[in-house]
Formats: sequence, structure tokens, C-alpha cells
Amino acid sequence: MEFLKLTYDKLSVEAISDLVANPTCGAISIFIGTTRDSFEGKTVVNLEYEVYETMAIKSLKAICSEIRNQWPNVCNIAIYHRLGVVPVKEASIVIAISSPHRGDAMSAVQWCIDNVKKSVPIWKKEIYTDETESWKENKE
Amino acid sequence: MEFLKLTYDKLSVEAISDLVANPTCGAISIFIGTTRDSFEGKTVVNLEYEVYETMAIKSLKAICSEIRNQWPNVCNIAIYHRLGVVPVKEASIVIAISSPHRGDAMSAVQWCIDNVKKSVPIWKKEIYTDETESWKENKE
Amino acid sequence: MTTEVKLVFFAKAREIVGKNHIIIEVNSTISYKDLLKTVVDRFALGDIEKSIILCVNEEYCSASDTLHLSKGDEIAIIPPLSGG
Amino acid sequence: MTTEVKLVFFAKAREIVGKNHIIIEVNSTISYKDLLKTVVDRFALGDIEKSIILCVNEEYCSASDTLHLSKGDEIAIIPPLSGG
Repeated sequence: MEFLKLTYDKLSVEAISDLVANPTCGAISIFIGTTRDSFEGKTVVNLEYEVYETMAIKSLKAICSEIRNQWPNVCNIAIYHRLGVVPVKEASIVIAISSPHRGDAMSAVQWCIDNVKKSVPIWKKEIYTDETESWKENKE
Repeated sequence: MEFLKLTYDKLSVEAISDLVANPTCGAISIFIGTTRDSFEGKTVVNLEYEVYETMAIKSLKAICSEIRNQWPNVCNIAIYHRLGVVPVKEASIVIAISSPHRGDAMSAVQWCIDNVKKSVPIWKKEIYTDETESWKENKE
Repeated sequence: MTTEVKLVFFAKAREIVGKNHIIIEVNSTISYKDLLKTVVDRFALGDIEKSIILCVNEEYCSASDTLHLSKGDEIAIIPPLSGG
Repeated sequence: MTTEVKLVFFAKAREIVGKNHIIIEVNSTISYKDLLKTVVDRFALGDIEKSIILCVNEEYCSASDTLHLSKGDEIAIIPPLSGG
């Protein structure tokens, strides 16, 4: 199954992990992106995410299909992205994937986060203590 | 910091994830090993872990040192292994590693679970519905 | 021939334009480059022109596309992504 | 010269022996292979002999080691691992 969500609520790693758990699966791999407190020496006070919602859901679905192509043994996939203000240290994204053996879940999560960053229309703005702000750009 | 624990209690993914979260780290990678409900067609009713405790803690510490050698950017490491009876679908191990950028945390977790399975003196016995039982052996 | 399409703006583009979306009239057959130029000129997006990508009905376009637009099509102005 | 060491058994080995640990007297200088043979013979571990590894004071030994044991050393009988 697939669990995709864009939400203004705090993300619960436990709940997302429970979603993908399955008695036939021995492995769950999770990636959590958390917000950092500084950028090039400036202190981040606040951080906001914005989304192109309909297209984002479409891209997330496309990512899930491609994961199932590449890793047919993958069992469940959850991709939760938080929107709006995200306090420093809290999760902006949680990806959880289960599979019978660990290799599949781990590779799939790695590919998944790379491709979420590349293709899902979501934007982050950082606001610094000196009152400047900046829209970020994924590079990795 | 390092958080190593061998415990008879249920593992909380949320609590372990919170342990390694850090405002300078943008990424947390987590691996969860969960118990499966069947083995070669037999239904597993019960599953038990046993440990050589002092040596296990020593091996876990050695694994952490090696992670810090190989991935100097890794921030916090948590390795929690559950002991005793673990119900099907629940976590037997949770590994969580944080790092400023995601590559380090993800590679380190992968290396960590491989090496926990290889070198930490912990044993699992599966008990089946037909009342047979079997001590398992890590192969992967 | 022209048609009415909906432009939707995000992130930096939305801040510059000051609106989430606007209906405009454009040629119904138009090259990607001309559409981009039209949007950039009309909404003063010159500063971010080089980093913008256009989507039509939630699909990324490429710079070599010729677009055939119909009334109600949604054209999104997509600054560099920073999700995750 | 002989010395008293503590044998500790785990998993299948513990089940076969029926005890967690036992104090025995062994030669204080002994090859890994002789020590393994002594333990296997004395505790009827023939069935799992090939998969056992011995640890001395929580360090894995290799089959080519010559061990120098002192009173109180802990020798662990380690069946194949299955943690994780």
C-alpha cells in the first residue's frame, strides 16, 4: 500500500512506521529530513514550506510507481511532507518503506528522497534572526 | 553522542529518533528490523532473543567507533536491540543515525546493520505453530 | 488565436507577483520560450527568469516544446524546488 | 600447568549443555583447536562443533591462536549469530 500525505500537522515517526509495518516484512527503512538551525552562519528562526498540492500528489504517486518498478519486493511506502511553519529540529519529511529483506527498503528510501527533492513541487523559505529570508534550492 | 541499549521493553521508534535529532543535523536515517510471521512455510508463533550482554555492548561500541572513522560527519548514533520474547511485527532492532547531510546517515545505517548482524553476540530462536523451534543464523 | 489560461505562482515567483494566480490571455499555440518571455515580462520576473520552469496542467515542459493551450489550462511558474 | 576458567554457553550451546556457565580446569597454554575439542567432547557439542566460535574475555579468537589462559578468564561458546 501507499500512504502519501501533505500536512500542516507535526509528523509522527512512530505512526508512519506503524503504517508500513507488515508481518511478512522483516525490514523498515526510514528517512527523516529535519530542519536545521543555521545556514552559512546565519541563525534560522523560522522555516516555512509551500506546495503545489495537486501536482505534488501526482509526483509522489509517480515516485511510488517507479519504486515498485525498481524494487518489486517493496511492501508498503509512506511519504509524509509537512507544510507551513516547521520549527527547528522537527521533521519536514518522513519516508518509510518496508520489505521482506532489508536491502530493498534501504535502497528504495535512498532513491525516494533523492527524487522527492528533484521532482516534487515543494518550496522552503528560511527566515533568519537578522530578518533576512531566503527561498532555498535543493542541490544534492 | 551514542545511545546503546539492550532491553526487554518494546522499542519506541519515536523516542529513539528524538534521541539522535540535533538542530545542526538535517537528516536522520533509521533502520527497523521487525519480526516476521513465517519461515519456509511454517508459522512463527513466538520469537525470542538472547544476548551475551557485556560482549554485545563492547561490540556495539566498536561499531560506533568504526562508524565515526568512516563517516566523521555523523552526529548521533542510537542502536537499540530488544531481548526476550518479541511479538510478530514488532521491532527487534532500531538503529538511528543523524548527520548534517543525508548521505552520511544513510550509508552509516546500512553499514551498521550489516555489522550488527555479523559481529554482535545476539541470538534469535523462532518457535513455530507445529511446536518445533529453531535457532536462526544470519546469512545476508 | 488566443485562449484564456490560469497562471499559478509559487514561492519566490508568488512573492514577486503578489498573487497566487491570475487569468491571462495568450496565443493558443506558443513556443515554451515565448510563453516564458511573456510571463517574465508581464510580471517582472526577470530576476528569477533563468531558474524558472513552466508546467502545463501539472506536467513539466521542456524548453524546446511547442505548447497547444486550451481555455482553462493551468500554467505553473515553478522556481527551483526545495522540498524534502 | 592448568588453570580454572569460566565457560559461558549461549543459544543452542546453552540448551545442549543445560547450563549458562560452568567452571572447568584446562591447560593454561592451549591451542584454540585443543580447547574447542576439550569443550566439545566434555559437553557433547559435536552436533554444532563446526559452527561454534570461541571467545576469550569477550574477544573472538581465530582457529590458529595459541591461548594463554589465566584463572577467571571467561571463555564463551558462540553459536552462529542471529541478532538484528
